[in-house]
Amino acid sequence: MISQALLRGLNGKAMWVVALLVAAAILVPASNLLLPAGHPLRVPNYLVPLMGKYLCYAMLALALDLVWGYCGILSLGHGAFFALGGYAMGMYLMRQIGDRGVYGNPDLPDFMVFLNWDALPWYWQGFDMFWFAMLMVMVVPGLLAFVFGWFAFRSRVTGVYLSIITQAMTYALLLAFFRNDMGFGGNNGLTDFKDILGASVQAGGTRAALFAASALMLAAAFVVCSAIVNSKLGKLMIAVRDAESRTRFLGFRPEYVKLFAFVVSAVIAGIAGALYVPQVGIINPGEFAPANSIEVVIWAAVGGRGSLIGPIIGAILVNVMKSYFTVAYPNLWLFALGGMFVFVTLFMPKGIVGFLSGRRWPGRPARTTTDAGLDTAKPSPAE
Amino acid sequence: MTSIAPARAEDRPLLYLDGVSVSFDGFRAINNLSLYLEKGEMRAIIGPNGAGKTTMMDIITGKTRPDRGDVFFNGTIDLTQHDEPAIATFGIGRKFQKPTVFESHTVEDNLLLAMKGKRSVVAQFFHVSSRHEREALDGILETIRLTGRRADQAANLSHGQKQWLEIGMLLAQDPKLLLIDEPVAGMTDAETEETVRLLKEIARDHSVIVVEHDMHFVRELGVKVTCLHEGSVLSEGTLDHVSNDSRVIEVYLGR
Amino acid sequence: MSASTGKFTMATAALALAASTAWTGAFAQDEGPIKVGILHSLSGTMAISETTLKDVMLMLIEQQNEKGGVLGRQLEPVVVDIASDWPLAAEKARELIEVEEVDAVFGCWTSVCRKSVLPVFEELNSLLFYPVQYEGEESQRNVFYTGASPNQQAIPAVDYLMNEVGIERWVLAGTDYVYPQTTNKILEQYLKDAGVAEDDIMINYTPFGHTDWQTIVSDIKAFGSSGKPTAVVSTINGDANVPFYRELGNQGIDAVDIPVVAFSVGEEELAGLDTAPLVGHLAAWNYFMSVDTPENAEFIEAWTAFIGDEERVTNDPMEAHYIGFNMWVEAVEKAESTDPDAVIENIVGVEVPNLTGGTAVMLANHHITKPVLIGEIQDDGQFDVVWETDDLVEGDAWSNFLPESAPLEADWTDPIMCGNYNTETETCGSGS
Amino acid sequence: MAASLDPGHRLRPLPNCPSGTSLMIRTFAARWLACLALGLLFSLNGAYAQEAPIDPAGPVADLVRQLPDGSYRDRGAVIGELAATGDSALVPLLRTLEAGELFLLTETGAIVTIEPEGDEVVATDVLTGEAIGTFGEDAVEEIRVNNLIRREVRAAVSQLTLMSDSPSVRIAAAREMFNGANADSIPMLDEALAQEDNETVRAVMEEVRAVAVLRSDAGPDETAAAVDTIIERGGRQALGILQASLGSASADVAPAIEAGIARIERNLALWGVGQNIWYGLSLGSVLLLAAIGLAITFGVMGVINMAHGEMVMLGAYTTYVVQEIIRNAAPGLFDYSLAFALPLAFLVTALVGIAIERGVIRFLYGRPLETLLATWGLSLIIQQAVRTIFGASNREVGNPSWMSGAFEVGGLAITNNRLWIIVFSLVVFAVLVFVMKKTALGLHMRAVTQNRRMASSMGIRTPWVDAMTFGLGSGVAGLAGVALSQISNVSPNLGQGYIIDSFMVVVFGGVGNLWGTLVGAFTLGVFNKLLEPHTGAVLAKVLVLVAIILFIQKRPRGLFALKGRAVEA
Repeated sequence: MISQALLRGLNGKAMWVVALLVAAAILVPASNLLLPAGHPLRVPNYLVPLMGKYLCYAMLALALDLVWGYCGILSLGHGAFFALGGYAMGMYLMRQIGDRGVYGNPDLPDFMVFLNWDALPWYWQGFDMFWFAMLMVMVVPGLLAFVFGWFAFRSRVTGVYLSIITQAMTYALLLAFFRNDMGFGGNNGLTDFKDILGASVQAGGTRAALFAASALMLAAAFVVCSAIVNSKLGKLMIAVRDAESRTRFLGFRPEYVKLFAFVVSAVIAGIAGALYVPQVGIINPGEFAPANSIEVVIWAAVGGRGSLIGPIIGAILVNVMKSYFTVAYPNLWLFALGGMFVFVTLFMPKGIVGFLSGRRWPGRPARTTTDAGLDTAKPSPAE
Repeated sequence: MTSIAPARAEDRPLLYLDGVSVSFDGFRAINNLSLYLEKGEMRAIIGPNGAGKTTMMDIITGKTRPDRGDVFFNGTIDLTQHDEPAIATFGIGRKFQKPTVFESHTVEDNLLLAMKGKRSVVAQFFHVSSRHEREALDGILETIRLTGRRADQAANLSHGQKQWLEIGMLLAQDPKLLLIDEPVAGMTDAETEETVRLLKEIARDHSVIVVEHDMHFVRELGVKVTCLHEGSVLSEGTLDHVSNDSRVIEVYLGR
Repeated sequence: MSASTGKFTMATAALALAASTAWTGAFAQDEGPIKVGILHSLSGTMAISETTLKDVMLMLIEQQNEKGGVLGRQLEPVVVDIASDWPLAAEKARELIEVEEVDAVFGCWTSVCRKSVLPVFEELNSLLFYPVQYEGEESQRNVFYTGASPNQQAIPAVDYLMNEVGIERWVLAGTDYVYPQTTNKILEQYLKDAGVAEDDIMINYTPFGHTDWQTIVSDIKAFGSSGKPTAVVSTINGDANVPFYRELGNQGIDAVDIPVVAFSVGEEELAGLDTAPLVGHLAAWNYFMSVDTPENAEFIEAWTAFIGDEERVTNDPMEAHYIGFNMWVEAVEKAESTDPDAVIENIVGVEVPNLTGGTAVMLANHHITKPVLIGEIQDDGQFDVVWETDDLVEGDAWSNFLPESAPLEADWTDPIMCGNYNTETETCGSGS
Repeated sequence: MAASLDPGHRLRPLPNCPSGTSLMIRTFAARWLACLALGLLFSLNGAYAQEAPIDPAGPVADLVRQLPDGSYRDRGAVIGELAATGDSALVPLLRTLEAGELFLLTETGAIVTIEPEGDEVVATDVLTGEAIGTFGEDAVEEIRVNNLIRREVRAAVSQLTLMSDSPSVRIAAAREMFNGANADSIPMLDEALAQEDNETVRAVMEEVRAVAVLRSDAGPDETAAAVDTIIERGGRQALGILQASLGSASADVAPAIEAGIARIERNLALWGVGQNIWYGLSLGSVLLLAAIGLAITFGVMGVINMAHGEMVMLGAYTTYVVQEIIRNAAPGLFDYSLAFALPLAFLVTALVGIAIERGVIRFLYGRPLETLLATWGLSLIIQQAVRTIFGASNREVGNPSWMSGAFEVGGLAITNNRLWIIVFSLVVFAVLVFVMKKTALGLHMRAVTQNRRMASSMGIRTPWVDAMTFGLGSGVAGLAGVALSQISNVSPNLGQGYIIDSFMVVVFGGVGNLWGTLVGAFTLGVFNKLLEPHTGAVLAKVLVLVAIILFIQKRPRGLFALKGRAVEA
């Protein structure tokens, strides 16, 4: 039954994306590992984790789009789920260091040692086991999303109010994780990782494997999302986005629809974060910064929300530009980036995908469905 | 109007409002309103703006909680204790004053979403439309005269067609009671005629409450009429009886 | 969406690849210029402090090129913006080394930046010169710490207050991150060893960029009103200092009542506020702009000329880059190669003049020797040196006041060759 | 060169030493605050000339000559001895020393003050008061002072001025002694008290004497009396003194002292709460200022204006520019700098706002979300622009004298700048409410935001109103920037620090409701400050955020929600 439902996710265009990602998962590592250095077709070492990073961002943007593009929930705090997943993975990697820390302490990470912690806090227990850590990667963000959503959606917090409290959520987590007493390494976060599943995180092979994992996970996430949006549930999600109260009079409970999407999205974000950490080699509270979450929204918007491919394109494109500009024009790149956001919003309101697939807005009145998530931003009666 | 409430719950009519009152920050929208609707009956509700027509529907559908009074459905179900989705599943469908369909869905999907069936999230995810469903859907499309446009985006329908689509969605829900708010507002006469026929058709196997200003339309329906004013029943009976009621005339023509 | 978008995805992915590989284009041959990476935040929260360091590096490189470069080759700076985003810092470090093929990198300000790029330098075996005072507890083969370690800043400062000013009661106020946490741990231990009572020490942490200091300042005021002479040892992070000092000034705490000695407040920070109310508050550094030496005068002149602003100040981390850069040049000349291993081998023991009249030596633990100066803030935004150590203090990678790190030593020369050598077990504590 | 007016000046070229007028004003400010610190002692400056010069041969002179030698500690001791001589002629000399204007003429070892004359300096012997010729700058050497010296000097000065002619000086002197008084100071105090006729001064001296007695080995009765006096005085200092004395106190006074300590502590605790509320209000006023502009652009217009913080930042930079110009052009006007800055800041930011509205936002009405993206992009651009123009580092914005310093109301310490900012925020709020409710513009704004089509059909030029509304919101943000420049950093990141809090406040208060913003801001401020002492700053902020999240669950539309059917659906 599940498989049947998932197959629904593999319709025409989804096939393309999945095929492309699987191909990447095979070709990139292959060319990086097998081809000799300097070979024109070889993917240089530094590019492997970099592209892996882009794919993680793409996954995050995809997750956001599921709730925003399809349910009209504009989450300005999705970075929090990403970061939590990342921390769960980071904690596993820290435990893998074992007694190879600078103080040679078998259980305590270095930062705990020099801040005189005498024992491992309870919430660090179990993270030395991979399966447990991976479980937490999904459970922790999922649980937070569930609790948060349960209250928020049931008490019918909508529109900008919801957006702002999601921001409050990630901001609160940011401040909390900055505190050294929290036992997550404070501002420095978790870093200086050594092994993952016994393989050195710095080894080319591991990097290639991580890249492949990212590509495949993104493909999987894409299929899941595609399956959801192509099911009747997907139609219901859009209905909720466009006319929430109407669905109530049809006997649906939109709060549960939202909750479902929110939790699924959070879990995907968490997985993305978990894959992100070993590839960039650090997780620190900066990931909780509200600005990061806003950037994710922008990726999705640039690529084109309300489609599953849009956010992926957006995330990759914006980050490629960012990587490029920060080197090419270190003093000017913010102008370029900022300018791009303005340009896209003004001239490609449906994002790149929308622009290319030549779909127009349903004409004025401009309060278009895609903004339902924020309709109530205006206090004025929504007739 | 002061009819005595039946002693036993099961003797109550399909819809039973008794002494209902509600007010928004001081303003009494509904004032000691009592209204009974028998199974299979179609009732037209008229009344000037602000008479509380829409608020009454809000109360029946659970959108608004009354401050006082009883609201029972099917004799035993106390509607004041339930919220919109629950009430909808008991079998009360509602069409809004301003047609609210899912603009970015096709006509077909709109109906599909409304189609009677499990409402749980999981069920929606695994839902595969059955043959029976498809047949029902075709039937409804026929009834609301939209077969030709089943694949079009609802956003692109004409105002009247949206009205019909929404009625169609009600049918798909297959409720016991339909609440229909101003079905012919902004319709051409031709469309109005169609709608009258449509409603009569529906009324055969559903109970219906129609709120409408258009007296011509109400006359066409030819059913019992209740006139609301300032939140309570002003007059009830045949259209002629009501329209000859001095107070009604005073309310409509007076001041 | 039609299949066209499907194709489009491929297009973008391809574009992504292309764009990224495009940079690989430039690779340096031996006769080409020597590339030097500059890895600082030019935007985001840390830009305030780091932009200056980028500029000073550009100046130093320009000067070196005028002197004919290194090994007869010109130097070419490669500037990147890490935008106060630490994962990005790691990415950029990797790019500098692998793509731009720089021979040495000067950069980072925060500990988290250093921590995040450190594995990269280790893996790709390149060189990082880190110019900021930090919490210590680290020594890595590929990193050279040209800023002060706690024993080159915090402890002398406390000594001064205890012996020269007769302070008996201590407030350790800091921003809640690793540098203050560690420094305060060390100081707390140090003070207790010096016989200061538990309840004569007050420790307080605030978040980054904390702006509302009313409560804390009034707490300090209360704590200081016990009659015993009280001082504040501030490890408050650069940005939060302006509102902090303003609040001090406004609540009428002046340096005579409760002096504040800061480790993160230099000329650059003071340039951001009216220092009149702060006269007499202290800072401990290894360099002050006001130090009167020919080297310094020359440096300042060059700097103001380079930046084209008479009012621009110099500060300690700038000197650290000055020293680090010169040490690298020396080492390269000595090794007659820019190869990291050769440099690492030759740089230990290299001695270059610092700007305060002495010289700095690169020690075996990759830290350097520094004088420690205590300056009092003047109303022109400068510091007046009121005390300095008689001789140079050697940077200590592992503090002796933290139980776990007391036995550790760092020595990157034979035979030890270890960043965390345990003198008790006489083994290299594995790991780094 | 004017530089020698500068107390901290070293006779060595300072490359970045601000030259000319700009230095004058800094020095002026310095003097002004030095006055505060010295407790109005400058009123005595005139007396300098009339003072009988110190006998150059006498023992006092010898002490004076020891001033330059030895460690700070030794020299501190010397000052102590000087004070002990009770020779009030030393006062001006000591003050010159504290100001760092006392020099040693290296060749003769004479202690001199100097007046610059071209590259040279004219030295005046402080003992004789006679000019002793002109020397090269390097012939003299400043006598260094540090905090220890400053403290000693103050103690000494207070002792020596205890019998000055001016009561204000005597009070200041006595106050200065309060902490340091001990058995030795009793005779001096008695002497002073004997001839003191001014009651207020007497009272203060009595308190000081009480401290001295408490620390002496006086009899129990006398000590008990002293204790009472101190308890009567109250305050933290008294508390500290009593606690200190507790150790050495004899059994029969100890209980009294303990009781006193308890009483003072109770008192302080009470005031403490008040103080925290005050801090809360002050924090609230800052939040209000930061948020109020947003309450217009976001609350009223529904534009999610991510560039709001940058508007605040621009306001702050305008203040900086204004002050720079004043510093260089008309230093005398410095105290009025804010008066110039306010309208300018409003104008500048309002214009920028209008430009943004016309250039970008007007294309995005009804799509709040796009405004979020576009304004976010704009905020990046504005930040980087400012960074490019003014540089990334903080810029100095000074407090005008009337915004510096603090005063006490009972146990409350009220700092002037905070007070002014609270007042200012309320004024801005009041004006805004007036504009919205009473003016044509306000009427039009509300009309347009409630029903654009209807408004325009009634002949309101909606585009113009939009521009004006956004301009107003931005302008108000600019005003906030002026105020915030007085308490925090002026850097390109200034805005980022406030944007999130601003949104919290507006949403907490209820979007589209100015009063909500007012109440929201102060509620959050006070709540935060009441928590802070117990939880610490970080946790307090976290808890506030959590509280907001929970609150929104209870009231999904904020504190002052718009009611009725309208907001549904």
